[in-house]
Amino acid sequence: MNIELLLFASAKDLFGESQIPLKLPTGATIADLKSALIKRQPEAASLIGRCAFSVDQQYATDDMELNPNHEIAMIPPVSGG
Amino acid sequence: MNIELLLFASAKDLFGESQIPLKLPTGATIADLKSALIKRQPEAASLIGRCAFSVDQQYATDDMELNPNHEIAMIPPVSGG
Amino acid sequence: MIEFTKSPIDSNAVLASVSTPDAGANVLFLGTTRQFTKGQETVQLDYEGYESMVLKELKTIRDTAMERWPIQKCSIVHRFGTVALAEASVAVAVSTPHRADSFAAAEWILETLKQRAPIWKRDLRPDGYTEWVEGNPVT
Amino acid sequence: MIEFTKSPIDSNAVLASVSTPDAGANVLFLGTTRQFTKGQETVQLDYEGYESMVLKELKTIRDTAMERWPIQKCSIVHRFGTVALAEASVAVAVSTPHRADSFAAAEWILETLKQRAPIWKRDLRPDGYTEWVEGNPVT
Repeated sequence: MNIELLLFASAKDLFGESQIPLKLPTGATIADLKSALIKRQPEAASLIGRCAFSVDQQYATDDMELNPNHEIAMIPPVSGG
Repeated sequence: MNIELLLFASAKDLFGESQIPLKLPTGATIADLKSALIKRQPEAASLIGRCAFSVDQQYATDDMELNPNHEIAMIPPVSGG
Repeated sequence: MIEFTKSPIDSNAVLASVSTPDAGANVLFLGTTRQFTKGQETVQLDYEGYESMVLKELKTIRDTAMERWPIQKCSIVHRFGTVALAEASVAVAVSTPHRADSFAAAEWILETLKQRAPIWKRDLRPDGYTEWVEGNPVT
Repeated sequence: MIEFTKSPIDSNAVLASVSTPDAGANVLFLGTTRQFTKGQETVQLDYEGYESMVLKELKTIRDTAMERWPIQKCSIVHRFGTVALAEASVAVAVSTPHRADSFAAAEWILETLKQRAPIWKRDLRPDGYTEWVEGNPVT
């Protein structure tokens, strides 16, 4: 399946885009998404390790299964307030 | 010596005045003032027991000696805020 | 800003009085007239105070707070006279470099003011009955 | 009132939005841009956020706070874009029947927002250098 990953702040700077397409096997989870990201951009491994991920604007755990209709985002350490 | 005692809120209501004159011996303390007040108005004894007293706009202890130039006030339990 | 005033409290002015580029945290507390207390209705509150001593006490409370916390600026305003429902009787504002201090200092100031400022309130009930609110003896 | 906005925060409107005769205590917290942090000067802050998720998270934070404390009304407003020195980046207002709850709830909301809202800031220094502030990993 094809998904679009939304990127913000330092993640957007690192990947150079605010949104990147990723091809994942059907039934892939957030954990699989992380592995695919690190494979694509090995220098992002450290940042990815400190990021959370959201599915449909809610924080998601590593074992959450993804589908192509989900809105998926990578959330670097937050600094609001 | 003659002093004027300032009264507020429930103390003012009880004595019916916002200021009352009192005649006290030279060297009298806040404790002596309280005794004189209770003698003058026995039904005020309970309220006087719950009141603080101030001398020149500062809370004063029972052993503080008074003089006629002091501004002396009786401070019922406070309810600001 | 330390005031004991008959006029309605301008909360915006109180907040502005503590604004500074040195602070990252600003807390404003407003104590307002609540309609119901334990089922008993209040129509309005009337405040009386020993004005010259209120001003001295509020300054002492501010100075003590500024010794205990790294406060940039601090304002305390209390009303006297009639305060209608939902109107503010007291405003406390503090600005500090960091968040936790601003909350702790503002809460301490409020608590200390309620224990020590020579101010009294009377509540008016719907049937016209009015009485002094039982307060805190100053120790 | 839950907002994520590019406009300057109208603190008066935020405070007014929680006013009610049912409350005796009203706390407004403003987080403002501080000029110096550990000796390092800041000229301005730039905020970016994941807008749709920010709004969801702020609503969740408000709902959770309203379950934990007896809050009458609660508003949370955060800015994005450029925030100048001494301007507010965030405003939190709560009204409660009693004082202690208003301070505790407002502080908890701020703390939780800083841990969970998908918002990021970058500070601009006098030499033109700018970088993302190291934030809190969401767990």
